[in-house]
Amino acid sequence: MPKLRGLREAIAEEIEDGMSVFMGAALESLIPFAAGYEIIRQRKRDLTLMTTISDMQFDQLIGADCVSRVCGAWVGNVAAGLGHNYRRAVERREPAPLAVENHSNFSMALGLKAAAMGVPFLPTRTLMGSDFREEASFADVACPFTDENLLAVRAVKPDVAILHVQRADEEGNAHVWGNLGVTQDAAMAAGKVVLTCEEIVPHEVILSDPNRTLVPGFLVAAVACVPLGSHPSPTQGYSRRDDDFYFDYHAQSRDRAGFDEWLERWVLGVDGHDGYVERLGGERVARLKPDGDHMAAPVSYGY
Amino acid sequence: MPKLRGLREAIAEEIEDGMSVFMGAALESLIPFAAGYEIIRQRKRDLTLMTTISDMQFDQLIGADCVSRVCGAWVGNVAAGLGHNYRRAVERREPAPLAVENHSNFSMALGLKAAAMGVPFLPTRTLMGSDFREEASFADVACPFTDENLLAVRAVKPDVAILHVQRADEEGNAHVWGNLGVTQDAAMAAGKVVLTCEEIVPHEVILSDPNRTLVPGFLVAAVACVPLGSHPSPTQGYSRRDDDFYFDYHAQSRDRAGFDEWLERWVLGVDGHDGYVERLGGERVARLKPDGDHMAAPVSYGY
Amino acid sequence: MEAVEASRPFRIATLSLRKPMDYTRRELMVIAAAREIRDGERVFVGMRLPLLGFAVAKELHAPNAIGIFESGVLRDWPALEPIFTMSDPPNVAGALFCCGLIEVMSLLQSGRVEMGFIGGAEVDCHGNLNTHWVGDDGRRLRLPGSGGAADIATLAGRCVIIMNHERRRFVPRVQYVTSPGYGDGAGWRERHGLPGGGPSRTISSLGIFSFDPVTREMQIESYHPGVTVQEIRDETDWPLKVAPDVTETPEPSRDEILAVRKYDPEGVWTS
Amino acid sequence: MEAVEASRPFRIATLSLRKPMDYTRRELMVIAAAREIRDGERVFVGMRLPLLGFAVAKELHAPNAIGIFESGVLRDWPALEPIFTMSDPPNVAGALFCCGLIEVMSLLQSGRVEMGFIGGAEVDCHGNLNTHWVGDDGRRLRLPGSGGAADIATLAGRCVIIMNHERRRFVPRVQYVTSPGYGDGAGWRERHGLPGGGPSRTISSLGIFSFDPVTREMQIESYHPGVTVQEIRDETDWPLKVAPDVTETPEPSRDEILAVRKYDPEGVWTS
Repeated sequence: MPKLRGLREAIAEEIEDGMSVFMGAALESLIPFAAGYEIIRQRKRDLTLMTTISDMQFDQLIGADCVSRVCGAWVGNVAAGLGHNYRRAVERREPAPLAVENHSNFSMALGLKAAAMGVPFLPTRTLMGSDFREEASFADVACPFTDENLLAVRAVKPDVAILHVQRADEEGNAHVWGNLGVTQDAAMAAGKVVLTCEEIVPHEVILSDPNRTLVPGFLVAAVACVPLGSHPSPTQGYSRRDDDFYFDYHAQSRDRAGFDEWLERWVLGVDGHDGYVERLGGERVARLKPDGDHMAAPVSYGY
Repeated sequence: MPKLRGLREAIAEEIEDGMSVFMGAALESLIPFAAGYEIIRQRKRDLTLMTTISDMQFDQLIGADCVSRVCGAWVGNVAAGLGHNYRRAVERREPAPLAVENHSNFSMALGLKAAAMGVPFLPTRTLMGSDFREEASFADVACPFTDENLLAVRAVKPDVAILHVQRADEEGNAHVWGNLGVTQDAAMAAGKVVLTCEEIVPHEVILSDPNRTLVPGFLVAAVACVPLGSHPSPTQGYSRRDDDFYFDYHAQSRDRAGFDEWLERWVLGVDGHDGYVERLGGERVARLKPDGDHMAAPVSYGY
Repeated sequence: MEAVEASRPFRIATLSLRKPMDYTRRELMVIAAAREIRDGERVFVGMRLPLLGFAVAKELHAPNAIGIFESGVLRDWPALEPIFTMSDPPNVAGALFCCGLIEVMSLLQSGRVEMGFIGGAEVDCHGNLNTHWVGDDGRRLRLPGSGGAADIATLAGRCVIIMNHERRRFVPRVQYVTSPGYGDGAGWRERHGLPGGGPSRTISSLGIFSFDPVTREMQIESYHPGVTVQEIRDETDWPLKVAPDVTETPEPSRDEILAVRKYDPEGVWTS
Repeated sequence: MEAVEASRPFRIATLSLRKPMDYTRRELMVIAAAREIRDGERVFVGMRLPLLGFAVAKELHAPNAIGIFESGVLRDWPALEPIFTMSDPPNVAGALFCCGLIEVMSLLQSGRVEMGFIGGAEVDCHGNLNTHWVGDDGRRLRLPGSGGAADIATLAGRCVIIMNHERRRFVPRVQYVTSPGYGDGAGWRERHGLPGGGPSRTISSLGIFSFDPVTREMQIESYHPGVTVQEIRDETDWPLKVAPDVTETPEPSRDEILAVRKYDPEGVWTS
């Protein structure tokens, strides 16, 4: 099967009910919203969502009843605050009960790093004295050299990591820049990677700057060209944050009926990502374009 | 004290007898040879040299009697094989006895990473069954989740890491590209960093591409502009490997007298790095320049 | 990450200018935050008010301070435009160093971050913070969680807490410890092996608070101009002590006010 | 990293073309190395002969193989010019992925590197390698050490050993285990918790060797054209067994020889 596929096919073929899916690796940018919307359209069920900071994407997937479990450091709306669907699921089991495993950003990153490195745990000094230090992901471990008591963080191995990136080639070799968070750790920890990207570029573009390759293609199962695929979150060099979208979602999702309307308008009632972009409208899309370029100083790999 | 200094001042003021010094972080490129020569000229003594792969730099420093201890994965001549001074020191205590602590590349990298992360050890599956697994840097540790037996690698914290980089600003913020090895880990593990660089660039050049910043200036105690400062090892985009220099050194250092002659010719008998480059001669220096550029594809941080 | 619910600030720009102040409470909080940043320090500046505080400090007394963001961004200059989150493109373009979360947290864990600003839905008398859940009339209210706040609280050289002062938020004991302060008091951090120094101050909308060096209990260090000690106590759900040398929070200087307005000309965050 | 002392190859280009071969032993070794690389595999190709083997495999039967270098370089195409070390600029320009040593070793440790080539000053009957020190007439001779070889030997899916065949190098038991093979035989790797599969083959200048699946002892799988089993045994310091189906190493094809010469036109490494 070729790696380069449409978003619909990529999600249909790579995401299965019951999987653990890592998203939100860059924390508050490059959130793979388009992939999340497609998961909702395809009514995937019983997913375990994993993240550092989920942005409002997890709130949407929880409200759409795709999720049975969340494992992460922060679930809400990064521009507007609380996530109403998340609250309803945890507090009132609406639309379904939701299991939650609490991490901090650092402990989640260490869990991914452990999996990426192929070890079952990594030691840390964080979270000592926090109440969620009692979660099953954490245990005591003594340093064999100094006898200090440290916290062991259990390896976190998602079945799949979904990442939005700036550019990739047809084999899934990806250049990513700007804000990175745990992008590379998530890619290396996961069983496989599904990429969405702003641009598909020739292989030679990737080879021209191998330090910019954050995800090598051999970790990638599928890559889909989805310009504006992180909307409403930003992609450095390609699109700005759409603040209004965050506040509108926050206001509309305050009750279930409002959320259902929102979902119909932006996800279920549009024809895939193209329909979503069409609904945004040309003027709004134009406003999201960066004000000009901000070029990296040239670099030569001359030999 | 300003960070931007001459190489002579930087070594005089930042390197003290008895210190532990990490060099050779990129394994076989960007070796800070010029800094090593200056350490020899200033007759620093009793150093502990740390490395992954030392290139022939350690052999030179050992022969010049600057070193009492070596901690690393590989000490030799990367182009020509064995290091004669290293052998003489270990086998015959010439010019002085030399203590050796054996690592593998991975275990040394993990030791640095532990220090960089601020933990006293990191667990690994490597080196099980190797004879140097018995070194004091290694111990058993059980995973508190899986009960698996793993190897704990003790944190490695050099007093100073000396790195050669492509470009830095006057505050020591450094762009590095190409082959990296453990460059960033060494910078973050060390008590302080001394940089030599091919070019001093304006601060704005660094800020134009923050993902290319491998070492932030606040870790750096001194930066010296030393073009060709990695000679005879290569610096991507700036200079090629000088193969002949490696083979000539290997041949000449076969006995002490030959090494002493070599040292006089290339280190003690020249007026600092400028004298060294002068002795190389314009034609040889010209041959080391890359055959043209090999430019990284453009990247915009537009917002 | 702030756990509290934010409103769209440019729509709720309700000015609260009261005589004799010619500045807002939020401006004063930003200025107080700026005063906590020392020159040359590396500081987790988080978002909103501390972010502005960082800009003010850079402009005035701490030109060499470096702002750190847990997503992997370090800046030696404020964001190029007002931003909502640390990952917004104007906070990344022109950054000093853009690495990964692990590298930033490694700097923190290895003791190279002097200070961090944190907040929460609840704070208690020992500076513990809660951003996981709170009880509300017998119902539990689920909050977003820690983000990186628990890491900063555990590991930073010192922490400065910044919060709106309301009685339901200033409680004797938080219902859940997300970001530990001094636990149950003297010696608690040491017993639990927390490397960082713990909270050095709390900046609220009513005053500034220090922690008694022996008991580690929060105490009023200064009340903002126009606020009384009694008002602060009324908005605090435990018998809040008063530092021996309690005083009024120093008025912002003209330079400080101008610096805030340079970076928040529309009053998005500070009106 | 090879631990053995290398000479300046372009000065000691002593040709050893013997009838009926129209290829050199070193060319055959490179071709044998290439045959060990399967399509799509990620392979530590180290330096010198295996590096050429990688180029030959890419050219012929393994177009999707990826070459890995412990300094942090991954390539899907051979170096742009002949090189002496993995970090040489022509091996970095045009790389697929240039990360750090930790990331490459993490791929290895997490089981994503199928194969690695390693060598040493000594190999023993169970495929253990020594690059730390050897005895030489009662004197110890200090060698450069492991580099990344011990990591590859411990962690790679399988290893292929490549060495010149000399009696002093093929010893019953290495004096120091740098890069473990099968230790003292059956079950040893499992008992010591080595995750990787261990050596699958040894390629020497005289033949190709497999490891008995039960005893894990090295045995002659094939002798190179023009070499006899007896010659191999004479150059081996233990009673080397012979695989039941021992045969002659298949002659290189014309395509294989042309591929070697495409990447080593001057015979720098293979004459």
